[in-house]
Amino acid sequence: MESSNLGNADLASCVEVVIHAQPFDPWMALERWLEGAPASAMFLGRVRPEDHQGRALEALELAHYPGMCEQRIRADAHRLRDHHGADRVLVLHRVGRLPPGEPIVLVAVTADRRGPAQRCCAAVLEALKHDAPFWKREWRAGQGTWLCANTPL
Amino acid sequence: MESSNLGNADLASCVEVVIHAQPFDPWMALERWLEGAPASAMFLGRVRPEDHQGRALEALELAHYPGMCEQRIRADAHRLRDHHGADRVLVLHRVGRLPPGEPIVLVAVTADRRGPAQRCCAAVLEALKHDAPFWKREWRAGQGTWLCANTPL
Amino acid sequence: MGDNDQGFVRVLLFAALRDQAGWGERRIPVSPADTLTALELWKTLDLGPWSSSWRVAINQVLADPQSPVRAGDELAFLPPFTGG
Amino acid sequence: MGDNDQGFVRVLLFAALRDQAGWGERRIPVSPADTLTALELWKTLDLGPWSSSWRVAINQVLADPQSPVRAGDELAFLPPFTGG
Repeated sequence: MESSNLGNADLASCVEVVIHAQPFDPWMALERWLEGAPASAMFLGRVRPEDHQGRALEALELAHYPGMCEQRIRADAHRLRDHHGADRVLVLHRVGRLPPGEPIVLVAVTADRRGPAQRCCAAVLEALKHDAPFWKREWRAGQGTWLCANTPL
Repeated sequence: MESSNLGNADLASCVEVVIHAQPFDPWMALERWLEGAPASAMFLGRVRPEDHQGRALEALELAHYPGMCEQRIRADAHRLRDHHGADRVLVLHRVGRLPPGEPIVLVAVTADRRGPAQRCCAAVLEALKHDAPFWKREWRAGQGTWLCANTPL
Repeated sequence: MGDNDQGFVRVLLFAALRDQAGWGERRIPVSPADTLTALELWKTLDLGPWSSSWRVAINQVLADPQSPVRAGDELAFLPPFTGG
Repeated sequence: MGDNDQGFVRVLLFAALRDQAGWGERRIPVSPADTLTALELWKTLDLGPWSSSWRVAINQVLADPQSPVRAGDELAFLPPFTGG
């Protein structure tokens, strides 16, 4: 279930959410998606080189609840887009086993002004962290440990 | 003075500020500059299709005070980087005559956590708008009008 | 839910819960007359004590652990989310 | 500042101020004994009344319009900034 085909683009709409089982190129995605919006705020999160105890990390594994996960992100993105008066919202999120430095999450928000773009981008990222059924497992020396809580803001 | 060679990269340092007299590619710049930072917040501003009165815009002209402008941005970026606990700051800013949709400003900030990256990115953008000697002139039907104030946040 | 799901609740476990149980998905038979809550169904699975930090989704929507589940439902037990 | 700037203040105008004046850069002779402020120098340029929304930079650092300028200085008159 976790490694099925996960693409779920919603190109025509103002909200696009895709869960990738393979690496994505954030710059190609942004170039394709952003068009000429006056204001675009973006956030890119990557795998840290260290685990939560500061030791060298081998890989980070990301699991999700397919279907529910995309639905929750899409609903949050629509709600936050309306709330902040933004224009379009893009969310790309990886699942699977990722080496350090690999992109995990990309959030991009366009708007007519910098304030709505920045505020909506930050809010979508928080919603992702707290409301979407994703789980991280740190791998080190062949041993996996599920994380119990998110990194602090 | 306004169209001289303006490149002023500071590659080895934690702050890079470049004023471009020609178009820049934000995605190439980000790909080259960002490396594998855990958290990267970015903002891209482009020329609006309309002037401040909502009429179709022909072009936006950006002038600056060479030397002072780069110095001010660099000083602000260093101060805000320290204040927010961010890692590296990139600022690219266009001068010259720009058609609608063309990138004007790119700010990117890396950090170990999303909070410092996002807060520092927003603060550098505000500093740019209020403290750096740039001036915008809207062109329409062959007539140029200098703007008196910035767009609201 | 297809015809095959009639008479069953489809139970999903994720992440640490899945590892701990040794399985990720099961079909649990329930009779149409049953008025079982999610938490009561958890107890029948023999997976140890319930933690208040976990959450329950019924048909992919977050629900109170005391919500009733019915034949044909998809019931998921979810450890704290750690995405983004 | 080079030897050529001795005895002169280099005055720069930008944006709307430049267009209004019809020039962007001038060397204004000042004697070493002069104790002229930026605002007093503005008045000698015959560019109309000073606006409180404008700013002054001396040697590329923002300064009070009442700050003294000296031979060898670069003095810039700046309309409100509108970058970013």
